[in-house]
Amino acid sequence: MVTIEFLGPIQKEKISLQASSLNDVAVYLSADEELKGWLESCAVAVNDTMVTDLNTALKSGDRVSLLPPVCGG
Amino acid sequence: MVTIEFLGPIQKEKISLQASSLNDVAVYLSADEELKGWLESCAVAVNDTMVTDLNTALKSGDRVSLLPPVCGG
Amino acid sequence: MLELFDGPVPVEETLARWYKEEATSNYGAFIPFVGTIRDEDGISGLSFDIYTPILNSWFEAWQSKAKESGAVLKMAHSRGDVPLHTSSYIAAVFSPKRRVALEMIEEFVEDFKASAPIWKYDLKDGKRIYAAERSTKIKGSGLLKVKK
Amino acid sequence: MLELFDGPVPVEETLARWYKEEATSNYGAFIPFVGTIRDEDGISGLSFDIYTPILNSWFEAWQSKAKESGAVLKMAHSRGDVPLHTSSYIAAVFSPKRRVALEMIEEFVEDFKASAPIWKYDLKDGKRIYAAERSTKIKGSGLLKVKK
Repeated sequence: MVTIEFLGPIQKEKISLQASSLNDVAVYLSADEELKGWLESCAVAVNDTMVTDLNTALKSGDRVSLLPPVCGG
Repeated sequence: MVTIEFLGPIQKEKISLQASSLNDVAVYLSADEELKGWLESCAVAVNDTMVTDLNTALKSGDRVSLLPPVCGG
Repeated sequence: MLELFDGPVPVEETLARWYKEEATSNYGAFIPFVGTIRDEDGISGLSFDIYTPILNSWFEAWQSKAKESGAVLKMAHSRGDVPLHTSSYIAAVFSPKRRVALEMIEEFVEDFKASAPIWKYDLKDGKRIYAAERSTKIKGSGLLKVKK
Repeated sequence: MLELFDGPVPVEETLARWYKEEATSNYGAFIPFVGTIRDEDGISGLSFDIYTPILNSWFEAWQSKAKESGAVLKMAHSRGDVPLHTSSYIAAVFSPKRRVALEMIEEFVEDFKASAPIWKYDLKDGKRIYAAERSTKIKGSGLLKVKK
């Protein structure tokens, strides 16, 4: 199982699911109406490291984070 | 009479002389061995306003200042 | 050094402390950037969420980059609510020479705005409203959007 | 505001005072540049001569330029001797937005170095030696050199 967590303004509890790559996560989340809009604006981290490849492999215990548009300062 | 004053590192007392333009000042100062080197590195102000024209007219009481290379901060 | 404060950053104290910390490190230039909450659009303040693990690694990457130029960076940021006319942010660079410091503070602050995992909210009419229009997508955003 | 100090600039106090002065002026960005005397080339400190009338008019011209961008500038500088690891200079910009402040602090500091009527001396072996090699000719220099 991997955990998906939603950071900042995304008002959504974390999710656990079976996934062997980020692509599986993308397919799963795209069915979620609540996340419409967020998927195209969010960056992604796996275990707190930013990733940019949808083929990134996942193993049990991995943590995937969605980071919406930022504005510090 | 106009007054010529030497700022910063130029170790020289002020001078008074008759001059109707900056050009007169240039001719006068170029005869001064002590000022060799300074004339080509100095900028010039008349009555505390920077000037860049050698034809600048001078009248009695005017104050000409020589400003050597600067390094603030 | 990255410092987080619940509420406003104590600017005078933080600047003084940082200046003292590096007083004998032989840095010729010190440039802090201080960000203060402006009174605009009828807000009573701003509020911030921070995701610390990624903020720390973002900051550490910058600190390594600074070190290559002989410089050092410091940063302080607020969490939670920050009222009007108080400050939410200080970023600072110390470096031996001024050119490195002038260039680095600009790059650091701009990358901070584009990449640091911090989310801003307007405090308005008792509500906390995500500042979506002023926010920037992090590089690589949209990865999980399934192409149709 | 242009402030001159005999000896080192009191950095912590000056930054705190400036920050307080503009606390409710609704500037979103405050960037001071602090210059500190580095231990190098065996000097025991630096020393400065300032020609105040022209420094004031140089500063006033910059202040007017800043005002056009909705910004305000402050500057503090030392006169006379300044020991190692103390500071001789603070230049600061306050502006509503960060881009103006980041660009202006850089231009202001660079023009200061090239144009402000301040002369620097190394304090070394009990002597006060004009820092000729590190100095910059003001624009228009050489006017009085008679062409042969």
